[in-house]
Formats: sequence, structure tokens, C-alpha cells
Amino acid sequence: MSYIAKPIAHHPALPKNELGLTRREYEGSMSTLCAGCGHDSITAAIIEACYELSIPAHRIAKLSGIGCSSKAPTYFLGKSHGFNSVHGRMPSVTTGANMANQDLVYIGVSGDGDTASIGLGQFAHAVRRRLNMTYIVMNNGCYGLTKGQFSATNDKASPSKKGEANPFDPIDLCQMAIQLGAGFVGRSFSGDKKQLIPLIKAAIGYKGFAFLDVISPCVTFNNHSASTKSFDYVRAHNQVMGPLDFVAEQSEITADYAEGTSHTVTLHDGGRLMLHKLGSGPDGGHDPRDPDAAIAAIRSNAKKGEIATGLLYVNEEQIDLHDAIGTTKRALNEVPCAELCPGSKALDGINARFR
Amino acid sequence: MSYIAKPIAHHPALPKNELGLTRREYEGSMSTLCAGCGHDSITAAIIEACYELSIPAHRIAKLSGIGCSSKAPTYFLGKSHGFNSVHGRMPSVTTGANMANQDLVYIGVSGDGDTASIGLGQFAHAVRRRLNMTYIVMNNGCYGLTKGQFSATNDKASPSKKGEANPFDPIDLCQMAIQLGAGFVGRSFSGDKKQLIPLIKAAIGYKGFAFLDVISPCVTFNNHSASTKSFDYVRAHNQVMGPLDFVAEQSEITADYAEGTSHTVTLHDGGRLMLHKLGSGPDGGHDPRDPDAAIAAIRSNAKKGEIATGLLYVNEEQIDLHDAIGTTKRALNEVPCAELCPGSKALDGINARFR
Amino acid sequence: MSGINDFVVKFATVNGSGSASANTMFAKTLFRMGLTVSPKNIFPSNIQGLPTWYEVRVSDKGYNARRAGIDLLVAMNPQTYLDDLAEVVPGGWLVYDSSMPRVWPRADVTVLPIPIAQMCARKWADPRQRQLFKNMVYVGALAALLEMDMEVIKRVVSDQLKGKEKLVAANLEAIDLGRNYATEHFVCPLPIKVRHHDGAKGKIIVNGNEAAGLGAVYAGATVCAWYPITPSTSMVEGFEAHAKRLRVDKDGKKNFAIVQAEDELAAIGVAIGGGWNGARSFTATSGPGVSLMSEFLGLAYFAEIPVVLYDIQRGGPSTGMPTRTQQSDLLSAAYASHGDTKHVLLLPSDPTECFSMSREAFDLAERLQTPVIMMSDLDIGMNDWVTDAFAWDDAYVHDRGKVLDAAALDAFKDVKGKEWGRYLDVDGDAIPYRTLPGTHPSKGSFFTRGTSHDEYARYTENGDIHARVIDRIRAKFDTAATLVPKPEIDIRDKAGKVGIIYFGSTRPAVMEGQDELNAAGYKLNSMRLRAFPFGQEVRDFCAAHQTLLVIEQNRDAQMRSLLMTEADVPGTKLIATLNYDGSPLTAEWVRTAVLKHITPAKQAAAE
Amino acid sequence: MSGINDFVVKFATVNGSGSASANTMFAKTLFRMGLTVSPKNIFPSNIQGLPTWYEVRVSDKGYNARRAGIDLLVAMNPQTYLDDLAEVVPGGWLVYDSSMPRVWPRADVTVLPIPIAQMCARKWADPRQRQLFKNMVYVGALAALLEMDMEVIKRVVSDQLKGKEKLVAANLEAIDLGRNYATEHFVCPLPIKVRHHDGAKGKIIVNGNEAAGLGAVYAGATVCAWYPITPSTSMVEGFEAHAKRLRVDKDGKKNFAIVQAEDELAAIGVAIGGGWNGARSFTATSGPGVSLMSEFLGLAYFAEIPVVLYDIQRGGPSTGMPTRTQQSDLLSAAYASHGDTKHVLLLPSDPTECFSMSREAFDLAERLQTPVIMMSDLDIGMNDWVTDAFAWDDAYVHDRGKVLDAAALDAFKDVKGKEWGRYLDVDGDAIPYRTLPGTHPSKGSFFTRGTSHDEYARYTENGDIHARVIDRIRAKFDTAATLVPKPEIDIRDKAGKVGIIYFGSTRPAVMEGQDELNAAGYKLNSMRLRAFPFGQEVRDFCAAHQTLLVIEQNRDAQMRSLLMTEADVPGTKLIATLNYDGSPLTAEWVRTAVLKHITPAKQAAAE
Ligand SMILES: Cc1ncc(C[n+]2csc(CCOP(=O)(O)OP(=O)(O)O)c2C)c(N)n1
Ligand SMILES: Cc1ncc(C[n+]2csc(CCOP(=O)(O)OP(=O)(O)O)c2C)c(N)n1
Ligand code: SF4
Ligand code: SF4
Ligand SMILES: [Mg+2]
Ligand SMILES: [Mg+2]
Repeated sequence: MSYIAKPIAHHPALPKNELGLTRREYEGSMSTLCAGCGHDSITAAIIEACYELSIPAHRIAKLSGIGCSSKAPTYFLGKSHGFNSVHGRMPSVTTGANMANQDLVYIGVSGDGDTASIGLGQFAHAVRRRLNMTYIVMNNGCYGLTKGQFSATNDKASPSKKGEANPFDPIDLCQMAIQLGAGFVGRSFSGDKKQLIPLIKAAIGYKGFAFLDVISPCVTFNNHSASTKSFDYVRAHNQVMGPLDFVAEQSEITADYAEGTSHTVTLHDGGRLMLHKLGSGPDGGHDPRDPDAAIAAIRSNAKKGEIATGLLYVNEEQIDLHDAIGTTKRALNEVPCAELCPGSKALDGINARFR
Repeated sequence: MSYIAKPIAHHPALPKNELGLTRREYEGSMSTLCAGCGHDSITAAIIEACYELSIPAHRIAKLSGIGCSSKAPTYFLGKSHGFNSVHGRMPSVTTGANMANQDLVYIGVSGDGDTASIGLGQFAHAVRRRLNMTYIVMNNGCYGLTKGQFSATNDKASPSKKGEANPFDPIDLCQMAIQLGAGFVGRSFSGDKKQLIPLIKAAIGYKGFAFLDVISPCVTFNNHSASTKSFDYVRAHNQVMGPLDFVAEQSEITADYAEGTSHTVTLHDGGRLMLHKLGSGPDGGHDPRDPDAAIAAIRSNAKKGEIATGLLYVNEEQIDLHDAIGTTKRALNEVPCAELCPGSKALDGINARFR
Repeated sequence: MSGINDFVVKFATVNGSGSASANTMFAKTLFRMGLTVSPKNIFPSNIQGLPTWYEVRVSDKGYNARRAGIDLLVAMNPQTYLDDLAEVVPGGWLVYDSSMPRVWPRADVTVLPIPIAQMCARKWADPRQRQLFKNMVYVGALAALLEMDMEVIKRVVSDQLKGKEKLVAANLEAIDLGRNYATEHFVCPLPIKVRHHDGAKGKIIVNGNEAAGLGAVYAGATVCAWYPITPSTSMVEGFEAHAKRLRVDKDGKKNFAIVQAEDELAAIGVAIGGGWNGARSFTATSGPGVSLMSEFLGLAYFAEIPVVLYDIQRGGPSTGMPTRTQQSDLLSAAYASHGDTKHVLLLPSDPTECFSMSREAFDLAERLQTPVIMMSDLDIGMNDWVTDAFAWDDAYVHDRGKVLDAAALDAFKDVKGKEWGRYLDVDGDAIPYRTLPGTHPSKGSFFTRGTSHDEYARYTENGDIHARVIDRIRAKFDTAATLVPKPEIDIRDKAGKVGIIYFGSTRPAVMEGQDELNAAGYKLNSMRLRAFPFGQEVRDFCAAHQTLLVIEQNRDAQMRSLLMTEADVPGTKLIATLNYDGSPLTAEWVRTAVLKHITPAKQAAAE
Repeated sequence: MSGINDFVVKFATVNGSGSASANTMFAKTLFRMGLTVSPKNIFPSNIQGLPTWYEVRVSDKGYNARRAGIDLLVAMNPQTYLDDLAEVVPGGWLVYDSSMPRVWPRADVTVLPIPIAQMCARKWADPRQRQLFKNMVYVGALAALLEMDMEVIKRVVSDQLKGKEKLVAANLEAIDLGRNYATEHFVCPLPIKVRHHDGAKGKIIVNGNEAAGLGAVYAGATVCAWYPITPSTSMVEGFEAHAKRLRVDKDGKKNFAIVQAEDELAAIGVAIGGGWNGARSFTATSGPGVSLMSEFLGLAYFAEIPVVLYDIQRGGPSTGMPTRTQQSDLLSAAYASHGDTKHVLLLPSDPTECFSMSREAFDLAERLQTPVIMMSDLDIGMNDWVTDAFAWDDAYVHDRGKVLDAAALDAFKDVKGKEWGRYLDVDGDAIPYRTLPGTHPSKGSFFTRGTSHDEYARYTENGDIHARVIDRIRAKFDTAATLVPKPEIDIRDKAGKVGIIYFGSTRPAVMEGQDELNAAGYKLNSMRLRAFPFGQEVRDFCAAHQTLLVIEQNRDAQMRSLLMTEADVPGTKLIATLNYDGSPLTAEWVRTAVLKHITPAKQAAAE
């Protein structure tokens, strides 16, 4: 089959963002995923987030590995350059792209197989280097595109569609990301737009490695009633940690919070994150600025079969790989060769040193 | 140069273990590492541990990746089969070896480059599968064999020999191992034989994935005064968690511990681990049976620039990959083909199914 | 051309709609009626909602290649209506779901409208059933149109749904629905129809991956590691399914270990670890996996560790066409890894050989102490083939190669007159003796490594020793050339100067093409390669012919390259005859390609 | 043969003992005296305590190949005494540390004992100094024995130790110690000695890795990702060192980004990401890394992304001989990755070409939109070569290839008469136009992928389109053949029927061997290959000769294979002339290997 272009019917009355663009202009081609696939909902949330942030789409680069999830970038942001690389290697390709041009927004999309199996090393090292990107895992606990084998994020309790028990413990990517130094770590659910969209917006605005583990049920292979990655299970066991408001750059903070119960983190793009403490319970008492608490909260929820979602951790110090290695602020791909090449004169001195 | 055979001078008065073997018979060929390299001390500790455990050397298989550390297996247990595989891939090779014959003892040796960089994915997944092996990382914070580049375990504060600062946070392999489900996790120091030998003995006796991160200063490239992987730094910042006694299978427990302050873990090989709680301080109050506490202790020490050593975590439930996938108790490599091959009769039935 | 017992039916559906099992029942029914069917599944690289085709050629002459020209098309997917219609031969038929009626713009095709969706909607309330049984309705219609034996259909349905008896009845109802509709509305049967026949007698219908998996069970493989990738996944699934039936102890414990690895590097690493430790070990993958395994394959080559790799080839380069077939990994498999490295390849041509060559692959790997790569492909691996039944000789003893146990180690010097050295060529066949970990308390231990070593497995940096050791390993390849499966040679003209060289899944198309050429007066000899390195028979065949058409499914004439460089065949006489659009070959393609080359030659000769 | 300005000195030491810098000073002094020196470092794959050699050939004829036959050996490592002694030519000399005196069992070698350790122990108290200065003492002794210019030595020492002035004095004292001892105890100078000369005038002495690193700076490379591996590590270090001096803004910010990746898969991934995004990007590795990179190389090939890979080859297979030289990655680099994949290779022969070809590599990668692999090796990369000075033409404009900016995108249809398509061949050279992310708000965006795509970068599973696209990519290889560096052809006999084909680091040995053969009456033509694919000149040269000796440093005659399959040269006339013991070639080896083949031919002709 060939690429399916979506008819773009411009309706004059469609709402527009600050750039004067409609949501449609942030869409991609028609999805070829299964009807009802969680990944499509995440796609919709990414479209919504970018639309609401009024980012010029062509200043976004979207990258992925291989898998149903990794196909998703075809379905959003048709005006962006995309790169569907090889299985598990999106982090390295994104690293190179970012090194070449730090002025673009990088959104990486991956699957749990793509990230937690074949790509675990690249994922871990991209985190460690604090690559400035938004890394979204569409986590369905299985390998969708190869027909449903368990992935490394599938819970030990959770059986396959045929009823075979998974004998291995899951890898918790959020916990790992925090441990490895990610600056921004959140978990959400494809079925919870309200939580997901502000998380994506905040992740995009964050400078450094922003990681989102989004549970995204595979309706074809891993949405049966016993699966802990099914819509029903996730809905029933979702523990929201650190509820959050995202406030765009120019906007006023209108809501009114009780003193001491909220904290503002200003993002690199000027947006602001409002963190609320609701109380002292496991849900509201969470302070996402404390990595130890975040790890503890993830672990204690997991022990109870609950899933901690929301903004789990944010490091207010926003630094990235360019800061670490000390590159110029210019996009390297825009520096002309004539300027990069030291020329014959410098070479005379160099030749002299080799004499 | 060629392999350097060590002259085996049998001295009649050398002490012997239960098998009637001397330490010498657990040695390998002469080390070609730098004089003073921490790795050689770990080699000596492995020799001592195997000698004391009276394991027949030929029932041990020793495997490694590539690096100075990965050369070490040549220098111990000359009577064992060894496999110096490719860089970062010891875990998979050991997995296959173990699948083929679960009756041998598997000791894997790796470096911090070999494990935390190129081999991170394989390491993580061997942990997750609870492969029954003892996995020792000789951790020097650098790539010794390729001349001292920073490895991913090097601390952010810790500069290179030439004084360049390392801009990245370290990967803490112990923390990662606990998080990924390792059954036995310890950290030690090449310079601390007293702590290291019982840890190795216990790790060998443990059924499941036993991980030891042994800090092992690289005297040539990473032992300068500012390095946090130097002898001096480690000596000064060593925080012993959960001190431990190892009691061999047949031996009586002679020491006398106050009620409630110690706990015995019986290992798969019949040996016993005596865990002592010394008090409620960060060092003695640690209960290695609690993974959350172990992670918290590692993190809080690291924050202070201290290194938590000792037995950090032990899961008393000792299970391994064979248990998970339900293989027979026999060594698969010993089941004859004649028995494995179903023969022509079975084939008739099978052909019938394809008609 | 088409007629009774000789036609092509194609189903155009949408994947995930349940058509696969209906289509299989259709093919199986014809097979059980004694006909050779060659179903080809043309599916997209996604899970649900995209166009999928199932093409079934029926032949009473035993031909099981694809054939172009669709006689009857079942069009169930409006998305592809136009393309599908274009594929029907003039005078052919098109069945479609006329619940949404439409005009079909071809007068030379007879359209057979059946309001399938409406019929199902009337019959079943459950939307899932409505969807699923649509497929059985068209099968029922075909039963009438082609005059299929209803008794056979019924048995196929109940065999396929064993254990789900309730479903059997419902399926049969759906079939009846379709059959009755067709009988009432169309002139049944059509001129293309089926009759009982005995051409497929004794044969089985099976795909190559399942056959290979079963072959690995029979070969005594115990350690399997893998990472999912189309089209190799089902090979491991086949191994697992058969091992679960045939290799489980009374207490439920398995006499095999399957590790789903985290990636292909780990998969081959596990297999190599198992091979090193004396188990028959394997992994299966496709092109991208072979690339990822190449460092490890070099280690196994140089350290001389037996391991079997199944490469179920798909369309490259890169991720390419993951659901299409090609034979384009030859060079990357033969030379996988840097440095001077060469690997033994086996080239099965159908499921029967996937089964039998599995045993040969494991035997050769252990005999030669080196990786052996089975070069299957998507067409063999994932399509059902009517093929010879599997056979096993119970007298056969697996060849475990030169492995020394404790007694043999103790006796080595006395028997062989030399001290044992892991990499010492004692027998003059360049194959040394190996020992397994744990064998002997004081003898036979050694250190396996990918760095240079001498004959006693000791590390060395001496260049002369290194050269000596790799020379011996190269000589082992000469031994390999005498041990690998010999080519299948078909001499139709003893004096013939033109020969065809081919291998693997193109066999049915080439054999049929040869028959056609024969009938047209061109008697061509052919050689089907079954392995690399090439033995003397290959060299002899090449020497005996002036022109050799090398038929292969890749762009770069990779087998031709191997013949030039590894069998010293002059390139001038090797004519690259290439197809790489991802479809299984047809005899027609072979005929045309061959004629293109031999006709001018014939003319030249006539002048 | 040896004599004034023409001899070989070899130092046998232990690694980690500080001998390297002393040895380098020795070689540099001779170079500054105008002589061609060709030092070869023979080091173990470990860090400290194992035997290491440094072999320096001195030539006033400008020959910089290795030469067998050691005239003077400095034996500082008792572990290798016997082997070292055996290497000295009859009539040669052996200097050793006689603090532990010993009898040397050869009467035809003059032993020159110097109690170096004792002398140092007397002079210095600090054990480190005692150790380090031993090396300078033997350099001092050689200064006397070979009559080296003390003024030159002094300058070399102070240049080498710039910034550490205190050390300079101490080093010079050590040199004097050795020199005085030699003057007092031996007849100085020896018959082999040096005199000022001008053969090396205008040349520089540098290793190929540093040259390549500098070349990448001049080529405008900005993104570099790598993973340490001998012998490629110093290539990246060279890039970094020069970039730090030449590419840093006033505020200390770097106009380059170097990422030490976690492995080779990541390294090439980063480089590809950078290339995709319009930066000149590269990585450097050796054999094992090439194997690991092969999946990614296939992606870059098929998705048409420029990237440069430096493969500094070492001894294979597998981990092999990591500190020895070979040319054995040709096949694995040329065909890296599964499926039909071919890569452009450049074949530098010395550091000067490592520099100049770097520019060509980046230009070609962007022009052709494909990976370009620089096939250097350990001998070029890690040894110091006396070579032509680096040159740069300031008028040169880097060829960035077909990249469309926003204006060009807007004008595309008007200018080219066609809509832009990422993979559309508009110009007939099979090279399409690319766009970079972020260029244009509404035009030029596309999805890069390793799966099949049409000319407009749209996903496809249509086999005909797939075949069309890969045919174009193959055609791009024809364009490449016209753009890559042309071979260096040396015609010494216009009617000659025997030619030598070679490439890379064997150049000095082959050129010197040719001179020797010339002197002996054999005028041989030669062609040095500088790139793959092969251009017309290569084919012409092959066509013009009856016998072609293909000299290469690998076991499997890999370049010969490429010539057969990719330039249609009949294998019968390509004589594999192989060396793979890991040492740089000597002219003597070349002469002998050539004579072995041409002598029977000559005889046959005479009969
Ligand atoms: C190197 C390689 N190995 C295997 C594959 C086959 N493959 C394609 S997608 C996939 C798994 C995808 O799982 P995940 O990342 O979780 O994505 P999902 O489909 O579940 O969204 C695999 C194994 C491949 N394309 N490349
Ligand atoms: C695939 C591959 N890449 C790179 C190398 C080069 N290499 C050899 S050892 C090593 C690093 C070793 O570091 P570590 O594991 O920490 O061991 P150490 O030498 O520090 O003990 C590297 C990069 C290699 N041998 N193989
Ligand atoms: S198989 Fe699963 S993950 Fe893939 S598209 Fe379908 S529902 Fe989504
Ligand atoms: S380089 Fe470092 S790690 Fe390697 S042997 Fe020397 S001290 Fe040990
Ligand atoms: Mg998934
Ligand atoms: Mg290290």
C-alpha cells in the first residue's frame, strides 16, 4: 500500500492558535494503526500540545525507532521533518540531530520494546547526557508490530492474551530515568488527555532530557482483562502524583493557590509549571523536585499494583548536553564551511609543528 | 608476545583445602596488567574465595568481555574453561552457557566500560532474567585498555588525569541492579580483601543473579588524587553497609550474636550468610533484605560523596532463569541427541497434521 | 490456459479482518482434493486495517510456483477495488460484496455480486461474528462456483477448529449461506473448477518456518535465543510449539531452553554461549538482525564455535520491505564480520528442505566448529507449500563432531601421537578437537578468545602464528566444501552449453519455466545450489557450460559474485538474471528472462 | 647495503617505561637532519610491562617503507633478548644495559654494553627519574655512535618538552651521560652514521590519525561521535586537539561537538543524525566497530544520508591482533549491511592523503548523499610518516551537494520544471535534492525512513516502486565512480603486460620494490587504487595488462574480489599477492612476491 494522505479540508471557522494555524495543520497522514490503539490517542495529544504551544511545526523534528509506536510520527506534524530510524536507535540519531542544530524542538517517539529492550543502552545514555529532547514511550507492555510478544515493561503478574504468564519483572523506565539523571520525568495514560497534554507541553518547554512514559494499551494484543496494561486496569490503578498546571509563556496565572501548597518552575521556553501539593497523602504530598521521593513513590505504588502517574520528577536546573560539552550557541549546521575551515595560513603553522 | 605460563612450584607444605588442593591450583597465568592495578587484587580475592569454598576448578566457567578487567580471568583458575568474548557481551554468552549446562558455576568478569557503556543493555537484561551467575565489575571509572577515557561510572566531580572535568553524572550499577531485580547486590573495594572475599564466596553460593561492583583503581589512568576512584578516595569514603559473615556449608556458626541483631540467609550451595545489624546508624542499621532501603542508602551516601559498600541487598527467594522458563534439572548439553530427537514414528503423526 | 484444476484465485481483503483463516481453509480443501496449491500471502507491515491479498494458484501438474493472471478475484476491500479489477484476466470473474453495489468498469470480466455484509447482518447479531463470517460466506460461494467437495470442506473446517465445536457449526452455516446464494444466482460451476485428483498424494502442506522449527527439534537443538522480527518469528514459534509437544518431561519440565533476548546481539550471544558449552544452539532472524550479529559471527568463526543461524530473508536494503521476499543477504551472510571471515551457508528451497537441512546445519556446525547460516526467505518461511512429507531415518546418528570427553582426553596422546591442542590440526582436515567446560579435572581446559591465539589456545601477538592459524581456518573451508549438501543438477541436454543456476525459493518457478522452455524446444540444464562454499560439482557444472544464467532475487547479483570469487567462474559467462520486487517468481518470468538471453545466442549460432 | 644515512635501528623496550618519547626524539632528530625516517611502533595490546619495539629505518633515498635486517639494536628488555639478538644482521651492533652483564651468543654481532641502570642510579635519586632517563641515556649513546647533530637533538628535546623547561635540562644531562659513555668506551662513530642531507626537505613527520583529524577540521566537520578503540582513538583525539585550537570562539565556546558515545552503534547513529540535520558528521572506528555499525550503514545508504566513517583497520578476524596492521575490512566495509548495499570507500596511502582525502570524503558524502568510508589502517594511522606537507587552496569551496534552502525550495518548480521530490532524480545523475529540518514553514518536509519509499519519500510496499528506487540508488554508484579520486598510475614500460595493483599503506614498499625491480631489469607498471567504486581508469589499466598482481594485506584477496565483481576484471589475470602477518610490508617482500610470479612468465616467454 502507499502512503495515505489525509484530505485537508480547511474550514474557515476552525479555531486558530497564536500563529494563526488550526489543529489540522499539526496533523499528519492518516493512521494505519489498529482502531482504538492507545498510540493514536497519544498522537492526538501531541498534536494538541503543539497546537496549543503555537510552535511552528517546521521547527520541530520528530524521530522514532521501529514499531507501531514508532510509526506514530507519520500521523502528527506533517510539516515537520521526521526520521523513522532503526529499531532502538532513535536516541543516538536524535543526539546527532540535536548536536547539529540546537535550535529545533526534538520529539522522540518510541515503544517499550524499542526503548526497554533493544534500545535500553541508548536510552540510558541519552538520559545521562541530558539530551535536550522530549522522549515519549508509548508503553503497551508488548511488541505490537511483531504480534504481541511480552516486552520488558510487562508486569510479572500480567499474562499474554493466550494466558501464558510473564515470568519476568518489569523494567520501570521512569525509575530508571530518574536514577540516570533525567531532568523531567512523567508518567501518564493514553486515555487521560487532561493529564497528558499539559505534561507534553511542559516536557517540550523543558531544557534537558524530558521523559514521558505513557501507558498505551495495545487493543489487539494486550488489552485483555488480566493485562495490567489494559485500559480497564490502568484506569482503576492510576495514582496521580503531583498534579500539575502548565501555563504558557505569556499567560497570566489565574488560578489561586493556597500559600505553601504550590511551586512554580519556569521552563526554558518561558512557560511555567505550577506544581500543587494537595496534602500529605501519597498522591498529593509528592514533591516532584525530590528524586529520592519520586523513586520511593514509584516503588511503593508498584508494590501495591498501582501506577504512579503525573509529573514524577523535575530538576529545576535545566542543563543539556550542549552545556556539558561547551558548544557555541549557534546551530552548528548553519556555520558555513568557509568559517569552519582554518585556511592555508593556519596550515603553515601546523606544518611547522610537524617539522 | 606469547602467553606467559606461570611456573607451578609445588611446595609440599602449602595449606590445602577440602579437595586437597593448594591455592596455587586456583591460579591462572601471570598477570600482564600494570603493576598495582586493582584488578589483580580482585583476581587474588577470586582465587582465595574459590580455594576456600573448595570448588573443583573445572566445574567453574569464567567469562568476560573486553578490557583490562576482562583479561583478568586468564589470571585465575587456570583449570577452568574461560571465554574472553567481545566487548560488552559477556552477559549474553554466559546466558547461553548457563542454559546449556546449569551444573557449572558461572563467574563473569567485566569492566565499567564493558558493563555500563556498550554492555548496559545486556547487563540489565541478564539481571532481569535472574541468570544464575556471579557478575563482577572491576570498576575503575575509566576505559583502562584504551588509555583512560572516562567511563559512565566516573563521578561527575572526578576529573581525568590531565585535569579535564567529567561533565556527566555516573551510572550506579548497584542501584540499577537492585531496581532491575538482581537477587544479590554488593559493592566492595579491591583494596579491602576482608570484605571482598566473603562477598565473592556468598555471591557464588547464591542462586540467581549475584552482582558485585568492585571499585578497582586504575593506577595508570585514574588514581590521581582528585579521582573519586583512587585508592585514597575510596579508602576515605567507604561506608560499610550490612557487615557480613560467610559460613561455609558444613561449618558450625561459632560467633555469638545478640538476639535480633543478626539474620541468617541460607544459600543455594548450603553456605550461610550471617547478616548483622550493628545499630541504627546509616551503616549498621541497614537491612539488606529491603530493596527500597538499599536504594535509599546508596543514594543518600552518594549524595554525600560517600560509597556504600558491603552486602547492599539480598533477596532470600533464590530463583533463576531456569526456574522462570521451566527447564529440566538436567544439563541440557548432556542429554543425548538420540533422546532429544523424536524419531520417525512421531513424524508420521506430524506429517498427518499437515495433510 | 486456465481450466479445470488449473487456475488462480486471489482474495483481496483487509488485515485483521479474520480472512486469513478462511483463506487457509479454502487452500487446504483444494489440497485435500489432491491438488497442488501454492498460496501466497501478500500482507502489509502493520497489524490491522490495510490491504492484504491471498493468492492461490491451483495446479494438477504439481507446479507450485506463483502464476500471473488472476482467473477469479474475491474483492472484499473497496480500497483496492480498482487495482484488483485490473489484475483479472480477460474472461475472468470477480466476486465482490455487493451490499454497497457499484459499477465495475470492465466488460471482459464477469462480475459476481454477493451482498455478503447484508447476508451476515441478517443472520448474526454480534458485530464480531458479522465480520468474521463474511469470510466464510465467500468461501461458500467459491465452493459452489468451483464445485469444491463439501465433505472435504467440512472436514477441513472441523479440523481447523478442533476444540471449538460450537464455532464449527456456525462456520458451516456461513459457508452454506454463500454456497446457496451462488447456486441460486450464478451458473455454477464455472469453467474453472476442481475435481479430485492425486497429484498431491503423499505430500503435506506446511510453511518453511514451522518445518525449520521442527527440523531443529529433530536435530537435537536445545538452546534457542531470538528476538522477534518478521519473517523469522514463526520459525522460533514453530520450534517452541513442537518442542512443547515432543520435548517435555512427565513432570512438565522442558528439555529445551528458549530465551527471548533483548535484541539480536544478545540472541546470537546466547546461541554462541550455548554452542561453546556443547548444546546445539541456534537463533533466527532476518536481514537487520544479521547486520547486528556480524561482530559476534566473526567471534564464533575465529574462536571456532558451532552455532546455527536461520536467516529468513526479506526485502532490503535497511528495513526495506519487511513483508516481502528477497534473496539479498547472501554477501552479508557469507562475509558477515570484519577481517577475513567466511561462513557456511545452506540454501533450502522448500519446507521439506527447511526440515532436513536443519539436521545438516547442526551437524555441519559441530563437525566444522563454525557458524552455519540457513538462508531461507519469507516466501518459503511464511507461505504454505505443498511439499514432500518429512522423513527421518531412525538409524541416523547425529554428527556431534570432534568433542573430547574425559576418557578421550586421557587417551589423546596415545591415540593421536600428539599432545592435544585446542586449535591443532591433528587429522589433516583442518578441524581441531574441542573440549567442553566441566569435562576433566585437570585436562582440556583452555581460554576461548577472539584475539589471536596459537594452536594451544594461548594468546599471541606473533604475526606468523596468527597467519598460520587463519590459514588453517581457511583450509577448513575446503573441508566444508566437501561436506555441504551437493547441488541438484538437472541435465536435459548432455551437449547443452547453456545452464541455469539458481537456489532457494525460486525452485518451483525455475523448474516450471524449464518445462515450458523444454516444450518450446529449448532444453536447458540447470543446477540448484544448495550450499556455500561450492563443491567440485558446482565447479564442474560451470566448467561444462558456456553460458550460465544465474537467477536470483536481489539487485546486485550476489550469488554471481560468490561464484566468480569463490568458485573461479569467469564473470563473462555468468549472466545476472535478477528480480527484486519482493514477489515470489513465476515460471513466466523465468521463461522470458531466459529467452531474452538465449534467443540472441541461438540466432547468432544460426547465422 | 647499510651505511651512511641508510640503516635500521630497533629499540626493544617495555611498554609504560617511557621509551616512547625518547624513541620519538631519536627519529625526529634524524628527520630534522634531512633524512627520511620510517619509525614503526610495534606494541602489545596492554598498557604496561610487555615487550614493545620501535623500529626506525633511515633512508637518504626517500624510502619510507620498513626494511628487514636490523643494523643496530638497542636491547632494553631482558624478556626478549634472545629474539632481539637474532634479528641483528651479521656485522651489526647491539647496545644493551650491562648493569646486569650477560654473554651474548653471537660472534658476528658487536655488542656495546652500557651500564645504563647503574649510571642512572648514581645520577638520580627518584625512582621514576631513574627509570625515565634510562631511555635518554641510550639516545645519547646513539648520538655518539651515529654522530647525530647535538644541536638538532637539543632543539628536538626542548620542542618536545615545551613548557616543561626543568625537564629539558635533565633530559639533556641524560643524553650527555650516554653520549660521553659511548665516546669513551666505543669507537665512535660507527660505519652506519648520519650526515645532514636534504632528502626530507619540505616534508613533515606526522601520523595519519592526527592528519585525518586535522583533515576533518579543514573539511568543516562539526559533529563527531566515537567510541574508543585501537587504532582509531587517536584520530578523534587529533580532531579534538586541532579543533580546540582552531575552532573555539572568543568566549571559549566550541564550533564543534564531540560525543563520546556508549558504543559504536550509538556513535554511527549520532553521526547519521548529524548528517541528516545538515552538519558534516563523522565517526571513527576499527573492524569490530564496523561490524557493529553495519545495520546503521544500511539505513544511511537507503535513506541517503551523508556521513563519513573512518575505519582505521587492524588485524582481524574478530578482536584479532588489535595492535597490528591489516587491510582486511574491505569487503565488510564495501558491503556493510544486509540487503543490496554498497558503500563508497576512499583509500588513503599516507598521512598527507589522510588529510586531503578527508575533505574529499565529506564532499563526496554530501554530493552523493551516502556514507563514505575512509579505509586507513594502523600503520598509516598510528605510525609517524615522513610525508608531504599539508596543503590547502583557499579558493576551494566545499561541495555541500544538493541541499535546498527556503528560496531554492520556492523556486524549485520554476527552475527544474518538476515538483520537488526528496528521492526524485531531476538531473539525471541519480542524485536527488535534499532539504534540512527547519528550513521552510510549508515546503520540503518529508519523512526519512529505512522502509521502502517512493520518489516523494512516501511509504510504499509496492515492489515495482521499490525496485525503481533501489535501481536509482545503484545508478548513483555509477556517478560515484566518476567523482571519486582517480588511481595513481605509474607506467614504467608502455608495452608492459604485467602490472601491480595496490592501495593504502603498502605504497612505500611497493614503490621501493618497483625501483629495485627496475634496477634488476624488470620494468613494471603499477596502479594505486584510491577509491571504490572503480572508475574508467581502473578498468583501462586492467584491460591493458595481461597479468595483474594485486598486493593486499589480507588473507582472502578482498580487493581482488572487488575488482572481479565490480570492475569485471577476469580473475584469471588477477594474481592474489597477500600478506597478513600484521606487519607493514617491506620492499623486499614485494620484490620477492613479484618475482615469484613474473620469473616463470619470463622464462616461459624465453622458451
Ligand atoms: C533490528 C530489528 N529487530 C527486530 C525488528 C522487528 N521489530 C519491529 S517492531 C518490533 C517491536 C516493537 O515493539 P515496541 O517498540 O514496543 O512497539 P509497539 O509496536 O508495541 O508500539 C520489533 C521487534 C526490527 N525491525 N529491527
Ligand atoms: C566493539 C569494540 N569496541 C571497542 C573496543 C575497544 N576497547 C577495548 S577495551 C575497552 C574499554 C574497556 O574499559 P573497561 O570495560 O572499563 O575495562 P578496563 O580496561 O577499564 O578494565 C574498549 C573500548 C573493542 N575491543 N571492541
Ligand atoms: S498491534 Fe497494538 S500497538 Fe500495534 S497498532 Fe494495533 S493496537 Fe496499536
Ligand atoms: S591501565 Fe589501568 S585498568 Fe588497565 S591494567 Fe593498567 S592500571 Fe589496570
Ligand atoms: Mg510496545
Ligand atoms: Mg574500566
